Amino acid sequence: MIELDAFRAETRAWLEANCPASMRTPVASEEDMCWGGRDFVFQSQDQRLWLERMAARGWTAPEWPAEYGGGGLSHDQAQVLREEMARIGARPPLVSFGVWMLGPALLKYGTEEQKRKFLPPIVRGEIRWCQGYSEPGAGSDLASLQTRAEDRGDHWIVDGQKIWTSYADQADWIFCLVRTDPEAPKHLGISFVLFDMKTPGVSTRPITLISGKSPFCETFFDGVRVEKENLVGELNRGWDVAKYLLGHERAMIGAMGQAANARPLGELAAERLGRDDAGRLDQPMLRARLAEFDVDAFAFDAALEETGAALAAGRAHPAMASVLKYYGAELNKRRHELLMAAGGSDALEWEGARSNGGAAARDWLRTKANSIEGGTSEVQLNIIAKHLLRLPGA
Amino acid sequence: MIELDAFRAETRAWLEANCPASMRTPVASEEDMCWGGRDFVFQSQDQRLWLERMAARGWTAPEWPAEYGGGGLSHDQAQVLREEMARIGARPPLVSFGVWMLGPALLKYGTEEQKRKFLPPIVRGEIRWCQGYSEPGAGSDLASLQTRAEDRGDHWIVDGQKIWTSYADQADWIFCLVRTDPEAPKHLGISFVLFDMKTPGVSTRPITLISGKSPFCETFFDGVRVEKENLVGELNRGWDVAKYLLGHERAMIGAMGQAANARPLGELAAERLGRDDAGRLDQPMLRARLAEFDVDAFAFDAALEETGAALAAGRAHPAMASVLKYYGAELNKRRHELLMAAGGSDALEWEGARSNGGAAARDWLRTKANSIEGGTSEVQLNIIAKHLLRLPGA
Amino acid sequence: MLTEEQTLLLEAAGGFFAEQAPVALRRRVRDDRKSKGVDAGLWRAMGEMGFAGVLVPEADGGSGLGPVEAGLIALAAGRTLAPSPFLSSGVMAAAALAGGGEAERLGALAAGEAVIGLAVDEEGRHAPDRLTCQAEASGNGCRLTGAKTFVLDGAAADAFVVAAADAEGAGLFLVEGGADGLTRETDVLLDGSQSARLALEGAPAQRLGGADLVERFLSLGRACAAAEMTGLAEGVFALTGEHLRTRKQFGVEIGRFQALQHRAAHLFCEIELARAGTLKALRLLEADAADAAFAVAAAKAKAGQVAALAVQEAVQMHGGMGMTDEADPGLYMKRQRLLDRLLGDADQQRELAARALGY
Amino acid sequence: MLTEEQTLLLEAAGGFFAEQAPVALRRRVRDDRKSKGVDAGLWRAMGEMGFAGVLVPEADGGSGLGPVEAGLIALAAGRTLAPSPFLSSGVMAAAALAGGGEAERLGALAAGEAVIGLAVDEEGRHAPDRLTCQAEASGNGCRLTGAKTFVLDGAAADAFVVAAADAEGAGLFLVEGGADGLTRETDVLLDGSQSARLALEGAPAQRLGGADLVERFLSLGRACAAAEMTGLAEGVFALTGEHLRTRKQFGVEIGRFQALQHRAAHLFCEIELARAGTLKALRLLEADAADAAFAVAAAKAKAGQVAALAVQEAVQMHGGMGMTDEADPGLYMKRQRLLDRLLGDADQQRELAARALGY
Repeated sequence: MIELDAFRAETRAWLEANCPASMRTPVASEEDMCWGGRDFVFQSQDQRLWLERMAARGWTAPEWPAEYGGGGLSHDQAQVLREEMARIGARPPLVSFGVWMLGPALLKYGTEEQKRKFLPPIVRGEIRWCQGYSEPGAGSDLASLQTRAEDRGDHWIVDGQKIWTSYADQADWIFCLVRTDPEAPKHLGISFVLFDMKTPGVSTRPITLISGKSPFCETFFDGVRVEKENLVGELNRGWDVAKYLLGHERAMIGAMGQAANARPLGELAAERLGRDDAGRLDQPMLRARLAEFDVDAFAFDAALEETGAALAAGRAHPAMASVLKYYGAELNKRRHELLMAAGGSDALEWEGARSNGGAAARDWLRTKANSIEGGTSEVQLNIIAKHLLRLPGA
Repeated sequence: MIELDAFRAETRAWLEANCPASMRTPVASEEDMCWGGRDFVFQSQDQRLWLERMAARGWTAPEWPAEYGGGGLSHDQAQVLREEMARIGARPPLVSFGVWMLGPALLKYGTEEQKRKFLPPIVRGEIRWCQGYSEPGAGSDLASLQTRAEDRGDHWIVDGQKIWTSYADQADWIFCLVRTDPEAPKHLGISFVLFDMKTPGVSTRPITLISGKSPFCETFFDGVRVEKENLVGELNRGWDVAKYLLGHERAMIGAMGQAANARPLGELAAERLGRDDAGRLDQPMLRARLAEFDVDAFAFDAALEETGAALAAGRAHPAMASVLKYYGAELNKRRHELLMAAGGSDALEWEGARSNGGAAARDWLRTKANSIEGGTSEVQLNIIAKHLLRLPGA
Repeated sequence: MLTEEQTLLLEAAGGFFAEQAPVALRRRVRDDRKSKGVDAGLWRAMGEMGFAGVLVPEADGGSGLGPVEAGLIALAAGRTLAPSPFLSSGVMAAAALAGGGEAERLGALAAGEAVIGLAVDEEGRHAPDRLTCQAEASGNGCRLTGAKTFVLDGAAADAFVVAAADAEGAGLFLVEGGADGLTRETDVLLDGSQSARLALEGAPAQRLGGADLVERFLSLGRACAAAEMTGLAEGVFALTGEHLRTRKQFGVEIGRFQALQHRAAHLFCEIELARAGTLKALRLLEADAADAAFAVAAAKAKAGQVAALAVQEAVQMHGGMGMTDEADPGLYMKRQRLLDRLLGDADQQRELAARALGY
Repeated sequence: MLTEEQTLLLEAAGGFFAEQAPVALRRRVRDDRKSKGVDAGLWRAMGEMGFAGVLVPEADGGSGLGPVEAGLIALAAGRTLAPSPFLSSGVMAAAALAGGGEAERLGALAAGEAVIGLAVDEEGRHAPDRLTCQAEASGNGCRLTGAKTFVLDGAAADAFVVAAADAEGAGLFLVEGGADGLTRETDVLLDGSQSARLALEGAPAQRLGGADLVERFLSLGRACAAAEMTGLAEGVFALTGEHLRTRKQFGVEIGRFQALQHRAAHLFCEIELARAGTLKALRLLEADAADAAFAVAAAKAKAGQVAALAVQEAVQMHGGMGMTDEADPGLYMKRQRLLDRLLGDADQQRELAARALGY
């Protein structure tokens, strides 16, 4: 504990000295996020500086080994770092699928050479990654995927199509599931490969969502050359890598259920809709729904702390990630339903400065994907029924 | 309309003259109900008189043909009778599975002889019936029933066991599903037969419920002789009769969702738990749940009127009975959850005069069977998915 | 149950909207900002069918029908998200103007030529018992001062029905779109409709009626909004059912999964209840029954809750496709949100219901 | 996460109750009216294990542990519906007496020999901020006048902790079971426990503390009731899971039906949340944190809602058997109802939570 206190003091001092003031304000929109990558345009000098300073310490990936550019921190130290960053309201220096998803998969399944090649640029935010899993017509049924990799000796030729590839149009590289053995039964014969999005034959097309935004793309592969050295894990066992990685994605999406430092919904609602003489929110029925939500959000935050820590420490069943993903997604949807209710009719606006471009409505609509992306809520419930409840035939 | 008005005037006058004052008070407990039957002990002379007078007009079964002892009323006239009875708070003269369930099945599937033999005593409340459907281990899966009827020429010998036979220990006769062809696939080979509960080989054992009451029995058949003239419908097609009859049972249980002339829950709650300065129920969260309930109860009552009338007129899909059964059962459970909440800690009492023998708690527990008896809620949803939504494989 | 005439009307309206106003029309109106959020051609066609003037007396060129018929048209319109000013103009303005003396405008309404905006809310809130907009007598008419938000169909409107308080309490007033002292700013809303914010500074207005009229006008609007949401729920549920019956995953139609079957079956029941409750409220309104206020609040609360469930299940059961702009469930979701909010959302309706029941 | 010591305690308590107090014991106590609703042998055995005195200082013969440990014992007891006076006596009376000066009685509590009833509610309501029971100073002690209902473990109690108002506001008082001016009537409750109604007419009492103590006492009781409900949900869910895995219908285990799988999986998640929320509330209580009041209210609301769902699903999924007295789900359902009501039901806890959050 004494060591941890010392680490906290050092960290606090370092953050105070190195986190620019403009990086201590809340992230107001997606534009405020630093995604990194070859073509990334920094919003400000401070944004660039903050990334560089944090990356130099490996604190964009605090728990990764220092030899691969990570921070080499223990779980407890990383927790201290998070707490100290939260204390001063520091923005994340980097938002990265490389850090959240690919990195953990490489650390577990990658070769030494792959780790040395791919991890440090992720830590420094130099290469932006996207994920090629879903295919049109397959939805939750990943095992039926049809993107085909044909063996050409030292490389494959990949043909096919992916969908829901987040930010594929802005990503530098992709981690991608391809079918390397068309004869094998569904879950087998799939491999996990990496390739550059600038490879000839790769093209993308954004998908407009009901929120009016396009974070997702369709991605097309037409005779794309993929080197065999970029296979992660065993040939035809890409399913294992994918499953491991999905667990990480789930925990991340589940965490959306948690409203870090957010203002209580009841306060927001009371501000807009008024209070009665007793100081209570003036809409009793909305107030009751808010209280139900706050009770659930409290319990979910507690579960996230408890189970999140146990998952990270390998002391919880991996399927517990599905519990957090399922509940977190549903809770975040409820949060935005309530925000829309609390917002009155102004929240119905779709454009214009007054409503910040219809931000409330668009954010609300965006959350509807939470229970679909990263494995639908139905898939999570199936996993829970099978692996945690051991129900027959689940 | 003019005829109907005349009928209303006559009915009102007759009821005024013939319904004893003590039969115009609410039914406070099961003891106040008149079940009829060979061994029935009338609670009062008024109770007997009220049954006899109504039965004489056939108004215990208002819409049955007069030739079988019924009232011979049209649907609209029967509705007027119900309204006029409700107007003066008249108790039902007879509570009868014969009227609700067996009668309609006999009217549709019975022979002329069977109708003449069985219907008039039902109308007069002379014979009390019970229903032998479920078997231990079969639950919702009626088609797997195993009570066996062995062919002996002019009669069968029945062996087996039934469960959930309501009031079997007080019933005179039973309508019962038995397997007449053990070789046939599940739904086939079942027949619908009637026999006297005093036949040698019939015995019953009450089942105590979680409410502490025993309206149900296990019923045992050990070499029971059943005359073949008491087969209803075709041999081995008892399933059709049973399904038809279940529809009637469902509509009846569904109607429990409707609180005829009941005091608003909010008023009851406010009486016990108090009001705030604005006159609102002093527990805002309970108030919100009550309002949700009242909204649903309003819509359900409307659906019951609308769909109930259409079902009776044969202008609705028979599976609509499952909609009413499902929703009505769930709604009635909610009603009693709320009654328990409104009742404060007094509602936890289990004995004693103060709590009328723990009536609130026992009634609450009793309602938990609503979504199990007469086909579980899950079975109703399966039926809706299959017959009304035409979903594949449902 | 519906009368034979009502059944025929519902069928006619259903056929009309399916043909003349499929969901694609709302999409077009949404994407064409110059439409001002309504399709003028559709509105005129509704005039020709007698739908626009369903509540307008026959003497003024309308159909002279009642709340139930208005509700049936709203229900049919809801199924395909028809982009007409029916609720604002055909239902509520017609009710507000029913007091008489506006024969010409009623005729234009019935012809589907006039659009009248609905100015009730203030500061983003529906609180008609706490109006800050004030009316003062002035010559033959009066003058209004105050501000209004979320004025339904406010971009396309030629005139406005404005709720304001005068010495006698709440009242309804007619203000011309080009009146002096009236400033209008328009907002594009999430469903592609366009509302207005009005600033009134002594704008000339004509008084249409007092508290009784306000009450009737709000009840009729709420009941017809409930009907439109019921239709909307039916429409989006039909899409979902079709999707469940045809879309395959894991090698089988997803409608084979029992968990989805039970959710769909439950939703079916809920829609049955919403429809029955809405029809009952419309009938009680027509009969001017004592419990109509409770019934209308309950019906709108129920329809709002059920339609919300219907659109949420539609997007979820459509999976990723349900999240795309090119698929229809999202349009239903957006319109549902607006209709629920209109004239008080489900939470507010439940509050009204509880008060009506005396607790 | 639990510390190693806490994990061991939970395991020990789990093993103890599974062996010494299976559900059959509650059934026996229920059916034996002379038990007065508690099993004296179990309570003494809990004394020997150090459970009865978990909160009693070591100097007074207890284990000297804190809220988390008390909650873990309540949780384990909830799993099998153990019929002990742990909540009333081991948790709340121990907290009330913690002020000191009652070494002998604390020793008897820790030994599982004393039973102390919990007299907070009046007129069937939990409204501790509106106490009508009055305390007046009298000599060294004081005298209480008023009436109490739903006095937990009131039939078996040797003494009572009574909440009453004096000049300083709310306070806690100790009244001996045989005190002059005290009349006790007992009620058999639905879960087989036996409560009392007390009439106090100047009954002599000893003041234990004021508003601060009342607050701590209520919070601790609520948090441990939440823990017992969490354990109850776990216990009945285990029965349900076993039933789903083994019971066959339509030729297959009913746990194969996806609709039931999803409901069971959802319930599993809810129980995880209830447990995490309860543990967090207990920890915040232990740390005397500022947000402990909110956390305790939220935890009890959540545990109440989740346990209610767990017992309802248990009865429903057990089908007809679940409705019989000989099956266990019904016993869980009855006990759940009592625990939810105790010290304010989920509705009241949500109200407290909303107020704590300032809206």
